[in-house]
Amino acid sequence: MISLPSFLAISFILFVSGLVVMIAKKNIIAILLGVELILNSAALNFAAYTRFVNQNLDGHIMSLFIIIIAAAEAAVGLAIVIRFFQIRESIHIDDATQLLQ
Amino acid sequence: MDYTIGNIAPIILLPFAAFVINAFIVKKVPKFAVGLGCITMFASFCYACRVFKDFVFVTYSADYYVHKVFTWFDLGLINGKPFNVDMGIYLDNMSAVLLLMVTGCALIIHIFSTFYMEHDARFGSFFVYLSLFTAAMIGLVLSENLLSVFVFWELMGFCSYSLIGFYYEKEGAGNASMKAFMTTRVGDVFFLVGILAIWSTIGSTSFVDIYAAIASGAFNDLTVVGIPLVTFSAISIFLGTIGKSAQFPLQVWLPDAMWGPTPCSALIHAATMVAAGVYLSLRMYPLMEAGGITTVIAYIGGITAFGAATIALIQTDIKAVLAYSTISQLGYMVLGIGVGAYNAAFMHLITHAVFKACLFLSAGSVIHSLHDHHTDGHVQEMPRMGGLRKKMPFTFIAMLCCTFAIAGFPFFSGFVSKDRILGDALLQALDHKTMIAPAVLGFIAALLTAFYMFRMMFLTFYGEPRDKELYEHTDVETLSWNRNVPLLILTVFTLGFWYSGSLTGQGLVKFPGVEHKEWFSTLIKKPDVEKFTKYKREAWGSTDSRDQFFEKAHYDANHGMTEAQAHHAHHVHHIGAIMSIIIAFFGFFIAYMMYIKKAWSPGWWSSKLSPWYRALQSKYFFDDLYIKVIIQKGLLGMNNFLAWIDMGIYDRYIVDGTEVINRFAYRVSNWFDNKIVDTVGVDGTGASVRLFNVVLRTIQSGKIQFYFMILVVVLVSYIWTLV
Amino acid sequence: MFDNFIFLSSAALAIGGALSVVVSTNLMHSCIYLLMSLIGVSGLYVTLSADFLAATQLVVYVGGVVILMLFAIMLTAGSDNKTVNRFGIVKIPPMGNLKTYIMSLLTAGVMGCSVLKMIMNINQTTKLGELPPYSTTVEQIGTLLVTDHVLAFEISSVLLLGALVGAAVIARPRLENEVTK
Amino acid sequence: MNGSSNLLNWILWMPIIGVLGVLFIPKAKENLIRFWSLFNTVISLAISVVLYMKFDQTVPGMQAFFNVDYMWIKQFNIHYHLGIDGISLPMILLTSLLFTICILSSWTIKKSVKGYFALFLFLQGSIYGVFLSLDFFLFYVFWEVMLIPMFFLIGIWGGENREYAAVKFFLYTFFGSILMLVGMIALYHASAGTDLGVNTFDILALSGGKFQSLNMELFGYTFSFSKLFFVFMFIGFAIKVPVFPFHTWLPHAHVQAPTAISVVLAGVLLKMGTYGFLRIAFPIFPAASVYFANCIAWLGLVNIIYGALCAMAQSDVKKLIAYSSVSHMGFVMLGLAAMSIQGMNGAVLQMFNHGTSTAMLFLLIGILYERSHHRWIIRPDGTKGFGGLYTQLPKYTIIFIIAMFASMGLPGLSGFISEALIFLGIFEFNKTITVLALFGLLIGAAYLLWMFKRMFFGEVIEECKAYTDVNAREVLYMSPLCVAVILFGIWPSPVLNIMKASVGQLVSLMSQF
Repeated sequence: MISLPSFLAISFILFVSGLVVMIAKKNIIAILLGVELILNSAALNFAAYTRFVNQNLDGHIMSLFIIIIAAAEAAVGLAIVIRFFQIRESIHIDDATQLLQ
Repeated sequence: MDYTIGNIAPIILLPFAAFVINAFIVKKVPKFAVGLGCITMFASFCYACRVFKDFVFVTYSADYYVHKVFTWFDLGLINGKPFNVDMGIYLDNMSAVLLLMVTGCALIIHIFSTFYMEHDARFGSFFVYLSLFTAAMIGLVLSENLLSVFVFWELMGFCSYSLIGFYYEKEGAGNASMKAFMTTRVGDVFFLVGILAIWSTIGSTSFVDIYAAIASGAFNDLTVVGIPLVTFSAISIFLGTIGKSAQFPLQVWLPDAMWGPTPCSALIHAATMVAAGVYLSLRMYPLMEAGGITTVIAYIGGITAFGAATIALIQTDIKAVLAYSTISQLGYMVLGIGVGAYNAAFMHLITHAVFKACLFLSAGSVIHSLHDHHTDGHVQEMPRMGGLRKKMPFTFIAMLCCTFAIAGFPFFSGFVSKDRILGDALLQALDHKTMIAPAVLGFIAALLTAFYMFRMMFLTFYGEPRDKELYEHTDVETLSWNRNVPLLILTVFTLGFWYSGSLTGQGLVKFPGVEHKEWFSTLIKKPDVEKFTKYKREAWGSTDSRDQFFEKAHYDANHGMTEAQAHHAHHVHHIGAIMSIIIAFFGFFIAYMMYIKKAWSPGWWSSKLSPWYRALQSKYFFDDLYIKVIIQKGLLGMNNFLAWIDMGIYDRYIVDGTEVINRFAYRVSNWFDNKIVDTVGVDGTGASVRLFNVVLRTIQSGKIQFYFMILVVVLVSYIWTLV
Repeated sequence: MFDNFIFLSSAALAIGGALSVVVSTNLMHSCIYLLMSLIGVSGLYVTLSADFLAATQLVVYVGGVVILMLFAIMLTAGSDNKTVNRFGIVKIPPMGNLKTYIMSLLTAGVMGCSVLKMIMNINQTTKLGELPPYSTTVEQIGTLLVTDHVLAFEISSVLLLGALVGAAVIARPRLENEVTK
Repeated sequence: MNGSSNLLNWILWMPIIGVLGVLFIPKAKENLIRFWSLFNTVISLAISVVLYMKFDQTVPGMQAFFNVDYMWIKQFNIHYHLGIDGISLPMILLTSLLFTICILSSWTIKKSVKGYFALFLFLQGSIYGVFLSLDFFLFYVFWEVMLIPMFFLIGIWGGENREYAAVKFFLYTFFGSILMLVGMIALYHASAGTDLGVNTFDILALSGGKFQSLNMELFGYTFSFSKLFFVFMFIGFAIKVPVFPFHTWLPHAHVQAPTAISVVLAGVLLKMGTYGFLRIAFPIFPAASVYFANCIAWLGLVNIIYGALCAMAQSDVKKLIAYSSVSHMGFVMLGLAAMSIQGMNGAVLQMFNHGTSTAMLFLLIGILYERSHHRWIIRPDGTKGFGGLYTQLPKYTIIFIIAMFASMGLPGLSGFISEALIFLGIFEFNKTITVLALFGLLIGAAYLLWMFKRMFFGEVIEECKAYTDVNAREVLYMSPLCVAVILFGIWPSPVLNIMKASVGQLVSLMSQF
């Protein structure tokens, strides 16, 4: 019952959920939440594969780094959000369209 | 008599240098500029005297000339021949005499101007123009070719424009100056056509080459727009004379030229501007003769002499009378050219220059004295004058002498020259029926001239002063060097014997014991074109080699005619002289009866001939015709119409109209796209375009999520291609 | 049996949390749902005998990132009262509307299909119970980090430092004179 | 190729260096930008003078000493080929002189100084390019590039109707350019069929009547290749000249453009059209040019008369001068049509002289406009726009008189000699046209004098009493032109000597057909 496909299925659901959140939500923080979900799905995949396929700890190390990077990303991302909010008084993603100009 | 650049060039270069220097310094030191102008003029006069002395006292030959050229610019070889545009000096007896006259008159006018313009705000500037004007006229006299004549001719046009418009704060001066320039330019344009015709035929415009070409028949069998080339160029060049010398029908500018200061009128009317036209016709006399237009010239001269004299009859402005008399006298000169009185026409040019300069300067002297304190201006109207001979006796004497001269009284210069013209006209009239009319017109004009000149004298100097207040304010003339000396000199030269060599002129009554020496009529004669064919061009600075075929001393009392012809001519000349003496006295008598005795009333005549009087008042309607009809109705109307066509129709509808065509094409294609393509069902084109449009617009939204979506799609497609 | 229970409950927690994040319209709530999902994932790590990972997951995510998120949400509270953006266009609600969901589902569908296709190809069917059991992984991970992966370890430390400083600099409120410039 | 031959490269790229310099100067330092631009144009002027010094006046064709030839696009045999002969050198000198003066006259430009001077120098560079190119493709590139700065200079710094004028200018010229482009490509393809053997854009290689016997099918008719494409080229260049009926862009562009641009337009740009005839249309299609010479002469005549008559009706001074340019360029066309030594020399000389005299007039109008802010001789409501300027501005008036009489061809000033030579040339060619064209001379004097009378004579009107006379800067930039106008009127040899060998060569080529 607890086999690799089941982990992959869970990871897939997490990934798709993250993707949907990233595209559907217009709140920047909500989008960051989606990013976290996707990162988690990736980390889970590493852990699952390393357990079922080659039985060493490299996947764990990889997952560990993903967690670290996610933390760093969250910190910087949230800082940007707060800064953006200070300037624009909004965290709506459609207000962040400087690329258009 | 080997002339070099050092002998001749200063005559023109000195006044020209004065012009250039004065143009820069006149604002700072006007007095110095005036002095410089006068001194250079005097120096120039001295050089001219020297040239005159060499020509008149060393040789009697009418054929001798000095000819020096240098290349102005060249255009390389044309058909193997070098194309050079030359400038240079051509000096013969005629130029020598004219040079003396021009520099002399100009010098005297310069001196008089120091009196007349003294209180003018632009005292200095006036002399700048005077210098240039004189330099241009001297240049014209010295020119060896037609192009160079044209250059100085136009320069004079420019100077007259500036001088007539000298009082530029007056609107009328602007009109007059423009009228003068434009009217003469009509003639100039034709003159240029004539130059071009000659230039393109014989490859040169030099007088020498033209004479040689006439002699060798280079003009034969060539036509321009249907008329023989020689006639065409002769007419064109004569049209230049018509413009410059104010002949019918381009005479309208000269009366208006009196808007300028009076000394400049003297310069224009006497020494320079109008003389240039006659001089040109004299120079080109062989061409006119070859072109067979002498009859036309005679008619134009006669009509001008008569018409202008009639208009002068009723003028009340003292300067206007003189202006019309100038036109009339110029008509005589042209008549003289027409009837072949080459020598007499030139002589009249010189004598007229002297007495007309004197008349204008005297008029200036009168006008300068009459100062109206109400309008703060000078008075020129004769009805406000009268009795002035007591106030200004010296001016009166000068003017009287000149009036005798112009009216053709014996012992005065006008008699000598004018009556020889009339004599020749009579001679021609006896020989050819067609020439009767010009001769008759000439004689009538002589009568009218005597009449209106004495009318002017009587109205100005005799009788009771008609404007008492003005008379009271007029100061009594005191002798001054720069007012009376010029007048005196000119007055002396209105005497006839200076020109004829005999006291009476005409060589009729010989003064006992004096050798018969008609220097004038022996020195100046028609160029003999045959002699020029032998001539090879000499470069500037080379010595003369023509002594071998030009005899220096040569005198032919019969002017190349046979004994019988000469006798006949003398006979006719006697009749003419007697007739004109009678006519002159008759004119004087009428004027005396009308204005001194008041026996005959001028008013009766004017009411009797009222239609003609009105025509005279409006100057035979020429101004109306030119300005109101041709220019305002015709030219300006056409201009406005054309400009309206250009911007209003052509530009707006035809050029900008292409925009309408574009819009129409767009609409058609749009309709085609929507209705035809869509309804037929090939929806793809429009839809895809629209979709593409939407895609493009969305891509540029700047929304990060959209970019992310695109990223995902691309990623997926990448995966699909991999798997 | 116990493994199965832990797996099932953890999976339910992770999937349920993730889906709740998707459907929730309240940002605070979705953050809590994310917390649930992360806890579920750490439970899954436990079933994979990755005890160190599970612990790290709990400490870093649950204790750090989500708390940070919560702070950020609270710091930016009251931001969504403006319904019109500066171009005058009516804004899509911050938590999405039907249109955005459809779009996202389409995209996710496309992506998911391809991912699913790859998953389908995997024929690794070994059950967890059939695998050799793991001892504790902490010691081995520690050894690996300072031997084989020492470079990545060091770089990640620098990264963390950079992120720390960067976040501080970015979020720092500007001084008055700087703002005017 | 030796060291000095890079002079042409230098003169061509010097303004572009100037543009780069302007772009690097901060926007706020307006005076620095002005001085830099002035410095740059003065250097260009100095280089042109060096060109003049080193120019060998006896060589008829292109001067090998200055030749610059690099392969540019190998696939299409396009060269970067620059050269200079007696026809282009006067134009280069004129361009250098006028641009230096125009920089001085643009000193008072207030709006976006940096952009103005950058575009202005760019314009100068492209104009040099047109006059120096010996490769048709290169020529075309510069011809088109020149439009861009011109478009913006009129469209941004112009008068109230500037967009319309700029677009009109652009579209008109562009229309002509397209016809020229077609002709150019046709020539390129046809060139392989002649004795050249390869496809080439080289103007010198193409010239000499190589396409005389070629025919081509179009819409089922057979056309003579040379005649057809001569007409194409003719229209392309005629729009620039401008020849009636392609002239209507000119009044708009002149009136709307700022002073310096009007000067460049009248002084240099119009000459590019006639230069095109001399450099391209005539040498490449000599037989066709001789065939159409009568037609060109009549068009020139229409230009003279029509331009002069239209000028007389204008109440806007600048428009009047603009139409006078149309009239004067008609004389150039006449001289070209004459195809004789006198006529052609006169035409090239007239190109130069018209450049100086009209530039003077436009500069003077600009000076006046800075004081009055209007240009009406007679306002639309019938009142006088100017009056008594002679009394108010004496120095200005003297310069104006010089310019005006130079423009109407008074002997002793520059216009006369060129016009006389043109008339001499055309008289041998067609006498009717000469006589009629001389009336143009008459009307030419009339409209200028009439304008002068209305503006300068009479009492000073109230409005004009505040005007100040020309200042030192204005006198500084007017004086070189005054000197040029008078000097070349009295002594035209310096200009004639550089052109006569080249013109003679062209005429002897034309006379073989």
